[in-house]
Amino acid sequence: MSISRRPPQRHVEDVADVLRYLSRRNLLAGGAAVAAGGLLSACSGGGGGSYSDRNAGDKGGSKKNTMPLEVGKANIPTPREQTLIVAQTDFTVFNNWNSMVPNGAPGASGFDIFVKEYMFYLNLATGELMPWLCTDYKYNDDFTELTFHFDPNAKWNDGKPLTSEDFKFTVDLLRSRQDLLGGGGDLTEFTKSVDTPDPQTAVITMTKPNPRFHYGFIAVIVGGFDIRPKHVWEGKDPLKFRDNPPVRSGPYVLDKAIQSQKMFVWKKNPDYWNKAKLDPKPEYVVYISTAKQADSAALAFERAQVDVGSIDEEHAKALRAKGYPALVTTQFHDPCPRALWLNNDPSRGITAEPKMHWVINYLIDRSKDGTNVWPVKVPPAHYPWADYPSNKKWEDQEVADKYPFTYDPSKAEELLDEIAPKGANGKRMYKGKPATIEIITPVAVDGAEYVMAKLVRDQLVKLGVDATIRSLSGSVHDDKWQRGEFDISSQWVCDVSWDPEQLYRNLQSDRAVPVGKNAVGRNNVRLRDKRLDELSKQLANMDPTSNEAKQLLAKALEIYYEDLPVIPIIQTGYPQYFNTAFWTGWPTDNDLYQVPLNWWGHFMFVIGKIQPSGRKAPA
Amino acid sequence: MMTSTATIGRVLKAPVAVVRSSPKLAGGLIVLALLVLTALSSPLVSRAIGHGADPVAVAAYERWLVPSPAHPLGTDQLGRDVLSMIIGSMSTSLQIGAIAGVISTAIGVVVAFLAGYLGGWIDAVLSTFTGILLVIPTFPLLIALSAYAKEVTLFQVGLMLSIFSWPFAAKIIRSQVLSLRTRPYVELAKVSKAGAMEVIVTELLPNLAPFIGVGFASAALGAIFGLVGLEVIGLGPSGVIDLGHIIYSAISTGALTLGAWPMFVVPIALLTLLFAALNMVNIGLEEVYNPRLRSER
Amino acid sequence: MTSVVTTRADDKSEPNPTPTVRAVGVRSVLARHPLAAYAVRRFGLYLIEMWGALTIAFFFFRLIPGDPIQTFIQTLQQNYVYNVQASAEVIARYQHEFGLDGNIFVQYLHHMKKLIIDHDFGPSLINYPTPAQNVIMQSLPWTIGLLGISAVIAWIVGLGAGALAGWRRGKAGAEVATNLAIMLGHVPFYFVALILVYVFAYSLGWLPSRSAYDSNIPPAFSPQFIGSVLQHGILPAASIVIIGVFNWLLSTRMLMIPVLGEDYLLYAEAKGLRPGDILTRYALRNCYLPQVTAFGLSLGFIFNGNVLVEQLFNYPGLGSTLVTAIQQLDFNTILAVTDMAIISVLTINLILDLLLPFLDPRVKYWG
Amino acid sequence: MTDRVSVPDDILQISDLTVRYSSRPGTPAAVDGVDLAVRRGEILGVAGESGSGKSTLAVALLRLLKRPGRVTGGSILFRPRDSAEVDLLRVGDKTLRGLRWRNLAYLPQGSMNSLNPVARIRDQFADVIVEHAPQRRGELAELVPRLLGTVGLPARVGGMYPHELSGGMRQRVLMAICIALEPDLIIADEPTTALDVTIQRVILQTLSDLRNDFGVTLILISHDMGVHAQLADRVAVMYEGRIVEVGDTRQIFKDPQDPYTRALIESIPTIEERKAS
Repeated sequence: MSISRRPPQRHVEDVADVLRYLSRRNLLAGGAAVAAGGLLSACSGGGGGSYSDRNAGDKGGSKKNTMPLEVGKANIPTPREQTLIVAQTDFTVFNNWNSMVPNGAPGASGFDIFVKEYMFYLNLATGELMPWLCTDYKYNDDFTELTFHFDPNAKWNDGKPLTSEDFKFTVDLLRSRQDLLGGGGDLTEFTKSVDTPDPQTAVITMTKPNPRFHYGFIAVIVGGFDIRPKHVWEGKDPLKFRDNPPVRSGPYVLDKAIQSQKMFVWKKNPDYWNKAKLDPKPEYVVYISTAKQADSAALAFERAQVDVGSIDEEHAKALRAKGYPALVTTQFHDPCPRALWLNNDPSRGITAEPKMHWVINYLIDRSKDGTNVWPVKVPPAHYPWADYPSNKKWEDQEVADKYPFTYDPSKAEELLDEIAPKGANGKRMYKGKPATIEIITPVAVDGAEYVMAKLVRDQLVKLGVDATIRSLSGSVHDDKWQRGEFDISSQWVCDVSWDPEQLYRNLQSDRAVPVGKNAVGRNNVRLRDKRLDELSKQLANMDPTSNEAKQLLAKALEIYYEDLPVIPIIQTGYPQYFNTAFWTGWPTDNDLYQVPLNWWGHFMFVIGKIQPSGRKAPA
Repeated sequence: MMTSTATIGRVLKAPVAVVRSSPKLAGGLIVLALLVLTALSSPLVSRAIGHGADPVAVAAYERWLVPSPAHPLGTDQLGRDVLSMIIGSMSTSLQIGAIAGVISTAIGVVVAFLAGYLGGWIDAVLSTFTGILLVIPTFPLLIALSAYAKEVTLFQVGLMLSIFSWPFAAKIIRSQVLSLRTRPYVELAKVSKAGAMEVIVTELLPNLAPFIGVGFASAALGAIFGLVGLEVIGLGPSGVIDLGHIIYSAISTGALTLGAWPMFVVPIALLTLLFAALNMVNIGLEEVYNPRLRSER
Repeated sequence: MTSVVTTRADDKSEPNPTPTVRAVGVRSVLARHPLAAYAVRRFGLYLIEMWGALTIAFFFFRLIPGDPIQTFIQTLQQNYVYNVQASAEVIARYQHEFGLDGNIFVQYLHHMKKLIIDHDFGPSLINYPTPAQNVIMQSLPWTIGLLGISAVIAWIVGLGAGALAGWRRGKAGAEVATNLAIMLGHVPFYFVALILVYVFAYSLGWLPSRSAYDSNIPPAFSPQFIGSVLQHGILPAASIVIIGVFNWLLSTRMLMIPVLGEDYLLYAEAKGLRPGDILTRYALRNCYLPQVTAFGLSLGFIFNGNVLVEQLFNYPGLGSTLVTAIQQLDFNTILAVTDMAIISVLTINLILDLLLPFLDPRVKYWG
Repeated sequence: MTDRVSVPDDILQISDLTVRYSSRPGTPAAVDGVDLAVRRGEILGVAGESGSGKSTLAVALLRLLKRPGRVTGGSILFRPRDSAEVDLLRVGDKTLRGLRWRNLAYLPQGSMNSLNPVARIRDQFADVIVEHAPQRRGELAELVPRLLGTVGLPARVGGMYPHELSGGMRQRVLMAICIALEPDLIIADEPTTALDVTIQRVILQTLSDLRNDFGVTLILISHDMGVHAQLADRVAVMYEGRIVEVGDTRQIFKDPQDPYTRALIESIPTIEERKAS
């Protein structure tokens, strides 16, 4: 697999290249939504990806800013005007920030955002690479040595300087513990040793050349390489050490964690080392658990007791319809369309039959799914990737027209009569046995993916196929999904983050393991199609944008449509909500200066940019 | 068993007199009958609203429609008609209450007779066991059980709930069996070498009828209480859509602040009515057995 | 069942309802002081019940399918902490640490030993490596505060209301209250909580609907803090109290009515005592005893409902901890919460039963 | 037959007292137009078979009638020695309560359990004394044993509970409570019933001593003519709610005027030698 040798530019990273590398090293977040592609298109393509439901509320057009804003008293221990309040998940841990301890650190509590800092940040919205703890990185000419230069005035929040020693300590700590994720992956494979000639310089001698090794130290999605302070962690057992209060280099430090309020209060670090580049206005940032009652959560947003989150699309639509003045909805677009994965292993009976895949495809009512099932109005999906401008080049209208995705139960019945005629009792028989289809989904009952699958199941039952649907808890579903013990799994397809070859390579026959064996995320639907294998092997060594690759991709798409191992249903719209009562300057659809997600490290820069609205808090 | 026809006659005739004598019991039964009727009318209602199509199917209609003649109680977050959903789930709740009530009463009666009638160490063991189940908080056990009974049928839910509601019935019936056992006519029957079973059926059962009724009512109450409790915090078994489930979806989607108040208020009103009716039956029966408890007319 | 014989308040069948003292087969050794005999017997029953309850709870949770460590490692994988390949060795270590190794009986003995001897439930999963008992210690005071106080208030007010309803039987006020209690007595109190929170917290906005206190008051025994805790506690407590009062009203009224016909009440009236004194010192004192035992039994029931109330109000009590623990399959914390509830409910019942002779002189214990 | 015109020093003047148990017309009244005067310091016996209305009369006098019984007519004038004359039927609850036990006391039947089962004997003294004579609260420790002594009971009885006492002891405690506040009038309803003969003698002796020592007026209601013979100064005979004859005890036993009284006297199985009046 040849890597096009382009000298790495210093400051603007080839974002696409970074993504391809990370996805191949499966360093990307596991099942979590991958934001990369979507944001690219949203900013570069202008209004392309925006689904924000600006005008319609189901009660007629929205009257802009006509509703008076009565602000409620927020239940926080800090002055309201100087505090940013973010509503997040249900926190359970309040006395430990050592994420290497199982359940040890509260995720999305603010710690990963503005207390932890990373060496480099890749702003996926603008494509700009921001050196932060480090000033720059340099390879030797044959890419077997990587040098990082650290910012001389970088300091930990307890005043001690942040040096290359801390970096070396962290790398060695992870390398020595194979069971920790960071340790098992690139660090072990490519790092031979780390030297620190001076406090600002760290040199990694590598086992084998890799021009993209530095990508591992850039914060791309959610987080990045977390340097631990040596003077705090040295000699501690990482699996038991209670890191409280957490010492890192970020602009905020822990003020207090209140378990009975499920609340984290962070305050500004007075002698933050990088005030020149980042001096956030909020004196305090408070992360609280969203109320379990949707009414209470929505009211908290309406009364401006929360600045970020805590409201869902229905309530936002209602507020817009009432002309609520302080609601900013930033459409965040997920690159993974919702989809049904169909098992191709012969042992699964009728589902392995390719024609059956088209029967199921004809039973999917995408317009109903897109309008009535998904919280936000979203378009149907014809290709197994997100409909971003950057993905337009993979679409092939000519092939697509030969395989239209239409909702046509009668056609489905015709096809079904061919492969599984009705038996005496009106039940469909396939190879002598009654045709049964077991649908599973990791999503809770009444969740969108569950409901879409249930609609298909109801149609199948109407046609005489014995179909069942079961919502399984995360781990139980994952167990069946990896072992192929399912006929259909209703979830999402995230394989294509860069080019369709990623999907085809994942479906190669050599990766298909028998049902019952753990597929470890490779070809879970056990597709074995020689023609696709052949094409995929050729495409792997080709620059996807070359026209030679184009014919191969078209042929591969055609085979994909014939087999339909995974059926895309709709695009996935995830809106983010901001309240402008106390803070303005949020990233919006038209001005997406940074990733709008409040649990990503990059949100630190959003906090750096927002301004107080000057509103006085109620007594 | 020549006396059986006479006893059966007596057993049947008694209820009619009993009901007429206590307004609370009559009131409770009337309300229960009304609720059962509404539940039975669910096919009619869904045909009236759905005009042939299934009004409770997902995305049958637009989402969050305001109550209108076509949809008297509007639609929910998945575009299902709320009225037909509520009435449909009404029958589910009643069935679960009935199943759990019957099973728990059956177990309760058996345990009560074994303990109360035979006495001795059997009584000690059984009543201690019942005592434990009555005292210890059984909700955590119920939550854990339901977390693993994802896809369940109605009967399984009823069975699951009855595990924790039979002690209510057992306790009430046992205390009565104890007091009846020492009554003269029971002694007389025992002396006439009648078998234990015969004594139980001919002498004890008819007199315990009101208390078995009370046991059933409180067991059914306990079961529905348990199930609705689970569902209101979203841990209910997923295969079953009953009133508690609708309340949960109303809470989790914030229906009230969206203005869709029927989805929240109507199920609560119906369940309150159900609980009130069961309670009136419960107390009515107790007053029948203990007339002095009745307030002066 | 306690072997206490009290005046059969509601049984007027015997001609002369004077309290009967039954001395039946008292064992000779303990014959001389029946109270000690009863205390020993009741304590024995308490231990048996405790052992039975703890065993039921343990085996119940263990027999439920689903392997906590496997689930746990899966969640870790998603939090980018753990590497799939390396998990075999890690699972074994956690298996041991959480006491999940060996067959179920070994685990049971292990659990019991640690529970009884060093009062340790083992590490919790939701806040590893904090031991489970420390995790629940955080939320225990809140539950005891909310549940304990509202249960007692409900009992006292309910007894008073029941006595009045019985005393003024037939008059308008009493009948309305009684019928209302009959109608609503068995409504689950989290229904009441739902209605209260929607009326008072959301639409009227008078009372807070979340958390246990206002966090801008430093948690200390200052009047503002206690005021804030009370203000936040009103709605959750109100739902427990309202339904509690209805139930206690009904049961007390039922106990009260037969006592009202007694001769000593007529005599008290002849003595010209104040009606209030007659109601409390003559009527209530003679019929409230069964309510003391009933209070003990009701605690388990109230704890059940309390789990829901705490969920609705985001109240940081044992209930919320329990639900979180169950969602993350944290066996040790689940057992800690359940066992804590079992121990407290059974102990309170024991204390109440032992108090009986001091509350009513007629109570005698038979062998 | 009406009694002679009431003399000012009569303690109680009952005129045309009627009590009914059900409002349906035609049912006989339990007490049907009774007129009776009670002299201060005398022991007036009220005799009659059970069901003659004598207990109803007693309860009516004490205004303790419970539903469905109701006083439908007449008046009861009561002249306590230390306060104004008052009609017991029409006086307000508060003043009636003021009179109770200080002026008008009640000695219930021996068979009833009139003592509060959950309170110690001394508390049953204390509550009435504290209620009506709070200033004497201090003397309680000394007063209770003395009162028990007057009825021949040891001081330790004060610490016991009613169910620890025998029937006779309970009756004597009731008597002791009766005289705790030295009332003007005691209405005793079947004080000796359901007690064995030896205890009856003690009870009657104590009653007679009470009258002699404390000058208490006593209305003694009993179906046992022997009791009247031994204790009563005058006897009123009741039959079906009406007083058929009132007279000195000797005259009633020696020369009964009314046929019913005569039948009643003759029905007494053994006639002892009458005590010289």
